[in-house]
Amino acid sequence: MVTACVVLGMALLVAFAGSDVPVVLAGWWRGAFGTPYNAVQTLSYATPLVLVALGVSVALRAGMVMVGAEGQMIVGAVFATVVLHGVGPVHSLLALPLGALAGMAGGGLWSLLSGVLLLRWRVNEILSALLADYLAIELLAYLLRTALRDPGGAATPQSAPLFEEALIPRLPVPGRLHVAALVVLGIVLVALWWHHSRIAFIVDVHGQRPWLAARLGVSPASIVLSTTAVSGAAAGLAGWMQLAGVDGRLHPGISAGIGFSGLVVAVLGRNHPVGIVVAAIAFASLTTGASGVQIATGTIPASIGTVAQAVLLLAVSVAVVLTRRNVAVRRAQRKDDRAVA
Amino acid sequence: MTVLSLDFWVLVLAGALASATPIVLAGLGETVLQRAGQFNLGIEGIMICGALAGVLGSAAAGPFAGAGFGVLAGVLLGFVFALGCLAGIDVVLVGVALTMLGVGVSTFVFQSWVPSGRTNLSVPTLPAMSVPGLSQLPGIGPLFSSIGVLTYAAGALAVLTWWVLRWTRFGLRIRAVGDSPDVAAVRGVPVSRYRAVAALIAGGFAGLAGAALSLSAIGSFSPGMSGGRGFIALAVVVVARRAPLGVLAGALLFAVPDSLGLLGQTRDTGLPVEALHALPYLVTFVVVCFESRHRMRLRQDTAI
Amino acid sequence: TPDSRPDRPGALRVAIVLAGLANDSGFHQIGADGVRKFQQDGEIELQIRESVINPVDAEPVFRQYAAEGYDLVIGWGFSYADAIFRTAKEFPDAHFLTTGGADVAQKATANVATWTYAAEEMGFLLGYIAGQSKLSPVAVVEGEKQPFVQAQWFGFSQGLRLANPAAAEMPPIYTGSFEDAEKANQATATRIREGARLIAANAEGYAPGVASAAKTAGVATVGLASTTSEAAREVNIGRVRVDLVPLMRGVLDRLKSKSFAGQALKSTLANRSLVPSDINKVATAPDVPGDLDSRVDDLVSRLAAGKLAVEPWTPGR
Amino acid sequence: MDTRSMTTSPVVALRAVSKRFATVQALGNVDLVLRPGEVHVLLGENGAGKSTATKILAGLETPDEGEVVVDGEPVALRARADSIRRGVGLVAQAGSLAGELTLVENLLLSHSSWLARRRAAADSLRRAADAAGITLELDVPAHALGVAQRQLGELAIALAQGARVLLLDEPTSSLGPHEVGGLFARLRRLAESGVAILFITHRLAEIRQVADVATVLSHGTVSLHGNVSETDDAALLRAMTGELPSRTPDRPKRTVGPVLLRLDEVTASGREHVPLREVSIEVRSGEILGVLGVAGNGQRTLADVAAGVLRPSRGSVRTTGDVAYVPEARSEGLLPHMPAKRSAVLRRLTEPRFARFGVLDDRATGRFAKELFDRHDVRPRDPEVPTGLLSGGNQQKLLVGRELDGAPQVAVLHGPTQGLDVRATDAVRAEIQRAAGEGAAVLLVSSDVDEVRGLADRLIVLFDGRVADQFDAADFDATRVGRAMAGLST
Ligand SMILES: Nc1ncnc2c1ncn2[C@@H]1O[C@H](COP(=O)(O)OP(=O)(O)OP(=O)(O)O)[C@@H](O)[C@H]1O
Ligand SMILES: Nc1ncnc2c1ncn2[C@@H]1O[C@H](COP(=O)(O)OP(=O)(O)OP(=O)(O)O)[C@@H](O)[C@H]1O
Ligand SMILES: [Mg+2]
Ligand SMILES: [Mg+2]
Repeated sequence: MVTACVVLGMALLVAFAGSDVPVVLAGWWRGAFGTPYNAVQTLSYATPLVLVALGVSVALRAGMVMVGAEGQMIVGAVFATVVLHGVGPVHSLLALPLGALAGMAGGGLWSLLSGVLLLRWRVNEILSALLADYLAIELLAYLLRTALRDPGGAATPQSAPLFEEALIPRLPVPGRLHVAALVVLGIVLVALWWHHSRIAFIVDVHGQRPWLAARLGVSPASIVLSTTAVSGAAAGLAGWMQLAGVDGRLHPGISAGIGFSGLVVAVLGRNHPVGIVVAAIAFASLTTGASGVQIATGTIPASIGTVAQAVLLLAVSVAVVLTRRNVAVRRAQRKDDRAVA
Repeated sequence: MTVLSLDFWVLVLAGALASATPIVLAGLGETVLQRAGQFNLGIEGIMICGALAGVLGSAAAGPFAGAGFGVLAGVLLGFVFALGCLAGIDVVLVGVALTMLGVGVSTFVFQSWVPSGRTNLSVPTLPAMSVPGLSQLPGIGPLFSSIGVLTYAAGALAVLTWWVLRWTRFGLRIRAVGDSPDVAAVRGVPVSRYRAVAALIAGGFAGLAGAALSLSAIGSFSPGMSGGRGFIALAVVVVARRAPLGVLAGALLFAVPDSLGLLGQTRDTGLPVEALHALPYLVTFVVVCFESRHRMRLRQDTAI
Repeated sequence: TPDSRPDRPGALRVAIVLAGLANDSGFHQIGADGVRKFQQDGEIELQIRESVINPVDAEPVFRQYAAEGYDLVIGWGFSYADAIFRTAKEFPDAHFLTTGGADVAQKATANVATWTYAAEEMGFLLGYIAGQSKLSPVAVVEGEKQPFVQAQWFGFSQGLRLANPAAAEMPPIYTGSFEDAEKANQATATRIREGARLIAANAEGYAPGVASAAKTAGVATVGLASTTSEAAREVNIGRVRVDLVPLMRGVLDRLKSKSFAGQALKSTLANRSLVPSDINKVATAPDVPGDLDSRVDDLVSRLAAGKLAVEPWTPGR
Repeated sequence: MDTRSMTTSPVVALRAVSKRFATVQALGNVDLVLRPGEVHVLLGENGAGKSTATKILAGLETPDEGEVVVDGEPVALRARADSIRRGVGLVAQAGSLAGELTLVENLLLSHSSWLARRRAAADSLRRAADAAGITLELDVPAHALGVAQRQLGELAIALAQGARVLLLDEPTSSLGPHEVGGLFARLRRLAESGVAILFITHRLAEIRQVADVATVLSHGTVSLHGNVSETDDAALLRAMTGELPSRTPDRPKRTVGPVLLRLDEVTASGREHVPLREVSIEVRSGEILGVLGVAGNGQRTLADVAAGVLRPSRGSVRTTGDVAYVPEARSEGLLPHMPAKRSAVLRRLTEPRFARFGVLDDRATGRFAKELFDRHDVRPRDPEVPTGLLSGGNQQKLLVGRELDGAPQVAVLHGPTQGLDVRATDAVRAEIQRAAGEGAAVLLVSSDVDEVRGLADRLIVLFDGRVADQFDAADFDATRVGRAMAGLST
């Protein structure tokens, strides 16, 4: 019923704007997957989302809602910029790992702010992470206006471009997918293992009944700190990837809402690595598809693109809910049949 | 006038009162919703729609009708929130979708109403009143000389919300639903209905908060005018530990340093402007840390 | 609607990508208005894409338009330059126009024209207009502290001093957001309570907040658009607008004559692409002279003749 | 008594009701008739379907087949509110107090007035409690109360609501004899005033004190129905289990070894209202220390501290070796939303057999759970059922089985037999004996005085968070214990 209502509302808005739904959907498809470039572009959008979401999901399983990925990405990118500018042009075999490590260190440290405060004084982690996000934004603005300012003199705040060797090489595909996407793929595989691992289950247990996990010899401190650090490092790594793989220099929009969307993707993918990959691609297609909608219809203003994104998000979520319900029912039926037999 | 002068602080506080108002309003609604066991990441989207509805309403029938329109727009989006949750979608997703929806719809309507080249609407704003007696006081008088009606309303609504949550069956039921839906169901509370009502209330409050933004002083709409206040309201509810009167305190805890960060730029503080902008977040952070620590000291034992 | 069928076959197809809304009365509207005129004349087929805030998001959009065979793709946002240059390399046959600071001027390539504006001059003229009102003290209320903004207010001080050496200037307040009208309102009200008689600001999203606070207190403003709000019409003396049309005229002509190559465009007072606009006679600024237009003309010609120079802003100042 | 059931017409009844959950036929063709003035006891093993029948009467579940009849009319109860409106009060087995609210506020949840008149509600609650011989703390949030106090509170609320039908699902499972006595007197009085009462218990002794009619469920069907006065325990037991349970084994001789659990001057404030104050105890290997006391005198905090779940603010706790813990609220030791096998494996999780290359081996945990379920008779034997959907007694069996399996050196057991049927109770008691026999130091906290007396070697009595008295089991003296529990001893 919700979908019906919302789709109706959406259709009304679109009709109001003078176009019709099939054209919009076709445009969305074309923008997101219609050409090899567009499809690659969607993947390239999805890459940092996957990374952030995987990190967030680790913390979510321990019972912590991580809204700090945005700030962690920023601090990760700042660390990477400082380190890379600091060492100057070196071989890419050195520059790439250095950047990645710096990003992870920055993100991890920033996330530990929330982790340590949660452990030490039980400061609500949602609150501390949200505040840390704002602090990171101001920190970035300050650095871009002062120490990290582009000496070339730009109209907007930005750092000098990274040296060539520090940039992540692109894959030989149309579109801007870089080599680090393969690293993310590797991380997905690791996450798949972790998702089913015993230690992940212990993290789940901690999320629900901390004393039971503690009795297995895994202290709350180690779980809280390690899961926050992992989620922060993932976000920081994503920050480096945006910096060295996409933007080429530090600027205020480096995190571009990815941290926030990463949380959405983690929830949409229900913490499962495969679910997260699918959800990330779906979420990325909301953005890339919007261009297609605009080109297809020509008349629809950007604001309707935003509305379309919201409606698609709701529709996808409802689809997820319905699929899960179906699966559960079918499983029960199968068991029933077995019981009868 | 230095940073230490009374006049300066009167200015800071006057600014804080005004900027705390929408945060208090949105925070109160969110408090009710969170007491019912849910939370809405979509306040931002509702607020911006409320701001636009407020302007359109005020243009049509005066500022008070505008405030009503804001509430109405909020209730409508609250309805979408309730529907989404009833359909079984995770609240995080519904909230995010609602933010997108609110931003998209309000921008679209605004662009249709005021296309390029047309002059933006200016509508009558809500009146401000002085507090009799207090406004005559020397020194701090100006602080009370002109306070917007919605600022008074925010204070009154905070008390009302507190009263409803504590002294009515409705409030107790909302709290029971949030505490444990299963248990509430056993006690005969229709859980979904109460959650839906809480979502409508939260929406209405957020819509009113939006109207407060556009109708308290400005009388015009601009698409980015909610400026992240929806998220601040969420944070304030956490700081307030979901207590309505705590929301008053939490909003001021944020708004005073916020106002100070703005006005501090007029004095020679030697601080970079970003540090001043970061002030409200920093102060909130520090206060919350101390408060949490204090709370932990009170209960000396720690569960493992 | 931002799109209409071309009146003439063979009209140029132009796409403009904005980092904000086309009706924001500010920077993005400048870009949109600059091409819309040619659309209305039937000279071009136009598509406007709004609110592409991040350069990361903009790049595929540029690319899409280039791939669709648009004759000119305009990236109208200050941080788009890198993305435009990258796209342009992939589409050597397509033509692009990018915006940026002083840095982009040197970077124009065979298929990328660049545009920037003399922020100091814009501020200078605005300051000159402000000074003509004889109002003092003057306070600046602004959004984010960014280089192009700082340059503008640096020029503003010079213009103000030139027109009214006695004018006192209060340090600017940066609210931290170009959108937040409420904070701008609060900052303006505060400045007025501290004695400011003239508020200088820009026609950005926050402008309605400035206008309403000024109107409530009966104080004049400068720098707002008259479309900002009705309140702005009642208090705003005038502003300096970028008129993109003359420059765009040249770009389109060269496109048609197939001589498009690496121009570095700059809107300046001298080339009449920075023009005084929205000049109002308002009650809050009674002393604005009736012959403001001719005084401005005079100023511009003195600048053009090199009799007067605006000191450029340097970062880190 | 006998004639009444003939003459009065039923208030509510189940007529040929069947209810099936995914794999379990919880009820099959069940008839259950509640008449005014009658206390109707519902018996059955764990998982027999008692709670399900109650929930259907209360409007919390809908029958697959058959109907609910109220005042002779078949009705469709779609929600709990429907049955509240018809005067059906419920004390649910899993507890139905909103933890954030006080008892008074919980009462007000289903009041007819939209205003929360706390004073009046508190008065009526206190009156109901006094009449039933219950003392309550009215002004603390329910989550600060122990399970026993919550049960009493729920009863008082149900009584204060003045329902004409009372459904009581194991209301006495964690209450001591004193509280039960007062309660039964009150129930009888209520019955005489015309209220129909359905009462579920596993304690056969309670039946004769209070009930008129008995229905026994076995695997979801009615296996016996009749007047209590006309049946004997053996018949009831046979109807429940199909056989007679073995007697509790006599206390075996055990060798007492070194101290494995020691609390020194421990002061701690847990979630309970009453903090623990300077408590010192020692439990040796092979020894069972029983803890008695009126519910809410620090037992829960003591158990939490001894098990290492709560860190004391002063004093020290020393344990040697593996600690088993059965917390008072069973769900705290389980993972309600996860498959039962996950809850089952929790204690052994780190053993190598449960993981391959670090991946949790779901088949191995399933096998393990199945064995555990076999050994401890957890029903259904389905390791995939979400833990929270097992019947209360089966959750308890799972928990106790998991904790006592594999020779723990220290065992802290808080109400280990609450909610268990006769057979399972015997099995658990034997299990406790066995653990102690194998050298465990057992701290047994229970409201069941007979249980503690039967199992423990030494006893302590807690009052107001302090040890009010302590003695050997051989010196057990009911008056002395009663005085200590009432805080009268010095
Ligand atoms: N109002 C109540 N009355 C009686 N028992 C209760 C009440 N509330 C909770 N309990 C019991 O206390 C135990 C813990 O309850 P609690 O609500 O803390 O669980 P929880 O940790 O929130 O579980 P979950 O994570 O599954 O929601 C459970 O065994 C439950 O049955
Ligand atoms: N919601 C449910 N989903 C699946 N199975 C359920 C559900 N509720 C109960 N069951 C199953 O139905 C059967 C009957 O459960 P019920 O709770 O009625 O037993 P009971 O007689 O109250 O047992 P106990 O004495 O242990 O409380 C059990 O096997 C239980 O696991
Ligand atoms: Mg719970
Ligand atoms: Mg039961």
